[in-house]
Amino acid sequence: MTTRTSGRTRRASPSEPEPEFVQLLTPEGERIDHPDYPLEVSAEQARSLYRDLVLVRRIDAEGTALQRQGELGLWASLLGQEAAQIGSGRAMRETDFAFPTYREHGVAWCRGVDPVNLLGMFRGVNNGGWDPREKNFNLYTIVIGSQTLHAVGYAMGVQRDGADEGVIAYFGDGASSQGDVNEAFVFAASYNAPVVFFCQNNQWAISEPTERQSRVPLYRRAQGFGFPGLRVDGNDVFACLAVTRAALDYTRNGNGPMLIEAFTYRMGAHTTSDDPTRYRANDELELWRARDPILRLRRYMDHGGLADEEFYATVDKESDELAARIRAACLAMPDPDPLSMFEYVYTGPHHQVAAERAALADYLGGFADAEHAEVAR
Amino acid sequence: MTTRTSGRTRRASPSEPEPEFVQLLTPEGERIDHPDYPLEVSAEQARSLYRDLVLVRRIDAEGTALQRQGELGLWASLLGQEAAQIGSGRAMRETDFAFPTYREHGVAWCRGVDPVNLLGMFRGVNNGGWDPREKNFNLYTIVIGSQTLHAVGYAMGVQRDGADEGVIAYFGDGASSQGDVNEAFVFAASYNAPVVFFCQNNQWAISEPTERQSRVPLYRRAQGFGFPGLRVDGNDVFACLAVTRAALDYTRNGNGPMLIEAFTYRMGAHTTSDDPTRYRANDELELWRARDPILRLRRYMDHGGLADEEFYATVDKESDELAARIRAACLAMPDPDPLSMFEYVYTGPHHQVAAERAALADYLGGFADAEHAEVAR
Amino acid sequence: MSAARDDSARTAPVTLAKALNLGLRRAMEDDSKVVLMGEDIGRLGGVFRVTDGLQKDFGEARVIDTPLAESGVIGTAVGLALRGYRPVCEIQFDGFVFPAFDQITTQVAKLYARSLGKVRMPMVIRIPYGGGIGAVEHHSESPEALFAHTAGLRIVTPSNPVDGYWMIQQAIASDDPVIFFEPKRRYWEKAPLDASDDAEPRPLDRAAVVRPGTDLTLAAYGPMVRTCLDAAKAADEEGRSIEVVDLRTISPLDVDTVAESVNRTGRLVVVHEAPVFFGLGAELAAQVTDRCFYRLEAPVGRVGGFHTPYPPSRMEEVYLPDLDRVLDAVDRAFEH
Amino acid sequence: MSAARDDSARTAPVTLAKALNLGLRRAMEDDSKVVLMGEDIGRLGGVFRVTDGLQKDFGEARVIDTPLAESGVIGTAVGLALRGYRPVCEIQFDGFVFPAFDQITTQVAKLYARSLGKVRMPMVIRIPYGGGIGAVEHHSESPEALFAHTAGLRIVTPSNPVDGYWMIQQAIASDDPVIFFEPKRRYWEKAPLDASDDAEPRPLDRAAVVRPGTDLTLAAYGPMVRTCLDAAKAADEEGRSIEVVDLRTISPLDVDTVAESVNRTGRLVVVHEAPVFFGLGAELAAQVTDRCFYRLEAPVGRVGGFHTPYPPSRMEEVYLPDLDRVLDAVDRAFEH
Ligand SMILES: Cc1ncc(C[n+]2csc(CCOP(=O)(O)OP(=O)(O)O)c2C)c(N)n1
Ligand SMILES: Cc1ncc(C[n+]2csc(CCOP(=O)(O)OP(=O)(O)O)c2C)c(N)n1
Ligand SMILES: [Mg+2]
Ligand SMILES: [Mg+2]
Repeated sequence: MTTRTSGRTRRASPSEPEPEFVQLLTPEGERIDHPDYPLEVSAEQARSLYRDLVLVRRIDAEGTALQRQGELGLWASLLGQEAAQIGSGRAMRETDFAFPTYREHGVAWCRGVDPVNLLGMFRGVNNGGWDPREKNFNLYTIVIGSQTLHAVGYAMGVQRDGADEGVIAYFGDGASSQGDVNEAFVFAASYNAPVVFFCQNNQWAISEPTERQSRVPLYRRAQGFGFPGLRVDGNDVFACLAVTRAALDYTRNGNGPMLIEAFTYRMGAHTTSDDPTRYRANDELELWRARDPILRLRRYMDHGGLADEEFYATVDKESDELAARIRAACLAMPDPDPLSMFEYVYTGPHHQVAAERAALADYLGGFADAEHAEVAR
Repeated sequence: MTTRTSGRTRRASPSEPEPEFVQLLTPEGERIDHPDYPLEVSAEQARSLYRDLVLVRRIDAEGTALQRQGELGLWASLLGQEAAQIGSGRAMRETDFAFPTYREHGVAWCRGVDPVNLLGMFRGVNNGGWDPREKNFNLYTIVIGSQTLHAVGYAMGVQRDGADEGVIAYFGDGASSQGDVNEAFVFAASYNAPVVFFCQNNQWAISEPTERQSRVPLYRRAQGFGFPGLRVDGNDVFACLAVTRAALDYTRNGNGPMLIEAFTYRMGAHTTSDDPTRYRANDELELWRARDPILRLRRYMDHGGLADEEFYATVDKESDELAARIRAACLAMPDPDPLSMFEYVYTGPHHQVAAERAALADYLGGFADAEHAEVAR
Repeated sequence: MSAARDDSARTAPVTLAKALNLGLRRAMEDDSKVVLMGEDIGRLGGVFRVTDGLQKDFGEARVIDTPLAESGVIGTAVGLALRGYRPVCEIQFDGFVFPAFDQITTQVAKLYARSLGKVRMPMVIRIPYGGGIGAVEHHSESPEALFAHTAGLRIVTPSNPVDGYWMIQQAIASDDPVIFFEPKRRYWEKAPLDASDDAEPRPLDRAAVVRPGTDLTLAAYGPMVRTCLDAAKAADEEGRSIEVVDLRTISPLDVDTVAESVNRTGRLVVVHEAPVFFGLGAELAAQVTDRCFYRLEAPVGRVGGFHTPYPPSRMEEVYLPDLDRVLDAVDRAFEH
Repeated sequence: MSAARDDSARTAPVTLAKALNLGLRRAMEDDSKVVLMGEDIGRLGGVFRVTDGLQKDFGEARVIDTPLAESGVIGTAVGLALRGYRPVCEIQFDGFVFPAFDQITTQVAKLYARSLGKVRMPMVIRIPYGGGIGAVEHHSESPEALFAHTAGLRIVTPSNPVDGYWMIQQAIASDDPVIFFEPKRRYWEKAPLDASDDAEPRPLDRAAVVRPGTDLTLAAYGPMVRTCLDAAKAADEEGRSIEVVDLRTISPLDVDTVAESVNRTGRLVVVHEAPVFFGLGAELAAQVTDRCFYRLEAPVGRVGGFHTPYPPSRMEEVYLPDLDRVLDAVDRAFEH
């Protein structure tokens, strides 16, 4: 296990040597100082981060449960990645803008997106249930890597507006292989765009380990494009917070892009459709269980006596209530009117869409009439 | 101007500091030793390299002339890049395989492809006039970056065959921005494929300077993908030869891919359709004229008395003859039979293609008949 | 010796997914140059398990898990083909083929022509396609028309396990690049498979009349063949005799078989999941109308997707042609 | 005040390239959110000089030379649009749009729907297209059908300078993404342009009857409109009165205008450079046949590219529809 050091060197695993990463909180819950990433965390802040971690884990568990019960078609679990998401999410200012993949439920939470809204696409009632500009949180993007270019373009807009805003592009270790992600690096570097590339290396892209994508740590990719990259302990919420905050400042100050690789682990299946027992060993899971992001914060808080039993009870209660609310809202989610699929294809009138809509309405109306006739008979 | 040093540090330009590059022959024709790239060049080898440089420059000039005279629709000149192409081309073994862009006439020459065959696509009689497997030289590829992936796949085949063969993927500075090229880096690194990525940084992608593509020297891109990269003086045929030979050995020995950035200059227009006066200054041209790849070799040979007047006269004569042969062959190139466009769409019988071919033959036959009737009348 | 060649397996019912797996296995046994490439096709066996067990049996050099980059998959496959291999690439879902669209359209399709016949591209690109499985965005697309417009590609799609087994082997044996669309919602449907060596599969470029009829022709392919067979059966009860053509090949399109049918029935309805606008139905309607101008008693009907993005799954039942939509189009053809 | 608004320039003859340039300039003057992006569009003014002088006048922040990556161009334009900009992207040549196919098909086209109307994508993607200029491979493609199959995009193409001037401005003003195909071989053809503010351009989603006639309708767009007008003139001398419809918009397709014409003439021939197979002609033939079933005296004729890759330029004259090929199809329509 890791031991307390005052320096910056932390190995991710005791057996296989890993490159340096920034860690501020060990798996055992010990605080470490890092010269480049000083962080003051008040007791209140620690509790608040803890609360977020617990709540998003609960949101996630509810998503999985709802899928199991047939209420969602699919769920992509963030289990194990809570610290990476809450740490980075909480580092953002309200005016910063985030571009998520399909797994950033924790970031959504930090942005203030109602978790209920995340369910829409997994339930199949919509493909994105919120207004990206309302909370500065883009819609989930499923085509791997696409959103990184959108983030860079958005950041180019921020530059043109002379705005003091930052942008985060989330992506996975697998995504790092996509042309789009590398083009995003090229464009961001070329225009010195204020964008933080936040890669959650959760060790797997479905069944493929990160080594299939890269033989060197992913954070080093940035060097090749001429901007800094660093690795952070992705299961350490303090480190993720400090590093992302610094990176956002760095980009907002006109220094151009930066890459953060959050070294973390996908504790669950890729999605509820996946069966990870086909491709990975249980002991890996055990190893990472010991690095659990919530556990270590709890240990830290316990050491320091930063919260009392009542606090934990309140958080548990709150998370139960949140889960219940999500569940109820999910079950109450109405199926969309089929004719609504014609609604947002074009912004203005469109004769073909209008004609097809009318024909379908007519056709469906025929059934309604038939049913009506049936009932009347 | 550069001065003689025994070390490896050579600056590309006296005014603006450039990163180190490997140089074995200064613009003044002085030989420098490099600890990592020892190279013995006999007088005969020097003459042979000189001959190649002069001949490909002449081939190129003839291409330009033929275009001016309307015999070609387009020509992409290699002027200024002769050393990069002859150096790397001559470094290859017969069994190695090259994947060119559309500008590698010098490499084609080294591979033994008849220059006449290069003209076909520029004249518009075909889209590629040679058998790639005959000389291990792929067809020209116009879609920027595509061929780098082909090269990696070919190298994966070499690995599977357990063959002692190397592969070179040529591409430009502009191409480095394409997703495909970066995916080629990913795949090559992931599979440790025996491929040398040879980037001719000729400072321009049509009207865009290399800085638009990258803010750091391009050879550094490789580091981010976990394999070595280096910059070589692309106007130094010795350095290009030595570095490419070493890189091919390195890859053939199972060490995985390597990136070479040949720092050179596109002395002419992008193609005959381009007007570089719209976007670049003349003094840049002057600067590079002083670094001419042929001039420096000539100076070196003159210093050392490596050739007599007769040799130079012979090379001049040979290049005149070559140009004349190319010209004659170009003019003699028949227009293709229009029906041949149906020939190589599918390898086997195809009813639709057959029907369209028959219909067109019939239609064209009608004109022939009409003309015939006209004449008979 | 593969399970499929085992005599006892001759007519065992297998799913389409399994039939494809058996066909791939047999092709790999028959030709050591056949290699499989794609995301998650190795240990996992692909998200639909079509390559299940193949990496275990043929090794990592022949069943290649690739980095997550579709252009990279197809682009490196081009190089492997140039080197004499016969790559069979899997695109995980229909909606993720687009990053590879450039390599397919400008390289794979054109290299044989570009090289004046010197270079062949014996490559298969397998794409699970279509909707009906309640999936999220990009997992239910039917992009076949986007490839059919490009010459140099062959595009085929089996509708059942037996065709799946043979067609995948024929596609691999073809020296032309083949885009092989697999109707994902039919992966789990079973049929008895005679995989013996003496079975004689239909040529890859031919459609099949899968149900004879006299009054109207339904032309469909892939997932919609079953739907049309069901519709034909229902129509039968109303006294209408409907012929069903399983197109099997989209490029080339076997218009001969359809026109021959229409010359008998006088009516044609084309059914596919893909959007109607610029879809296969348009091409087939244009060609059949040209050939059967005086025989057609009604304009060619087209049933397919609307001019909207594929909708969220809770709407897909309405979006996708079903028995009722097909019968509605049949009715309209008779009203003319 | 732009040159175009200058009174003296009211009816000066300008080339299509210049008209587009003037249209872009005016759009940039009218709305500071309009930004241009693409390879070599700045100092060079684009390889066809359509953006000539605009970087000089509007600066590098609004006329953006991009790295050499088409997916990057379109992908970052999506982000700029999300931020409130109206990006106008140039793809250098038709054959180089495919690296951006994924972004266009899965993002640009779908974001409005995905966001249930919350996010608009007011983006224009300009693509010089078509052959006839003696170019090398990939510089003469006509890929419009590959975009028309995808809902969410508008696809338009001007055939002349006047339309070019107005349509580019309408495209930029549209809140839907517009793929704007520019017939490159017509860039240098001139027409008088009335660029005054009181001119009333035709709506972007409507075709135009550009030559009235009574015996047959020729429908074409972009580069083929001129060819069809020439053919109509030649036919006139043979006593055949041919109506020519300039489709102008490919998606949506203005079938009303064509059907109205065919209801008068009874015959239709569709002409495009793009391959016939799965091309626009198929869709138009299917729809017009459906609407004018009892009025059509011959099947809809289709003239276009063959099922081959675009050939080397020394063969393109034969590949491309010309006056004779069009008249041949006209003859066949009358023989029926
Ligand atoms: C372009 C594209 N190809 C394939 C897929 C299918 N797919 C969905 S998630 C995934 C793995 C992604 O791995 P990673 O980027 O590491 O993110 P993670 O799921 O681990 O968070 C794949 C291959 C996709 N969504 N998009
Ligand atoms: C995908 C693609 N986009 C655009 C083009 C048009 N184009 C041809 S060459 C060129 C510049 C290439 O620059 P570079 O890679 O530096 O090679 P160079 O021409 O300088 O040798 C461009 C943009 C193309 N051929 N392919
Ligand atoms: Mg991952
Ligand atoms: Mg260049």
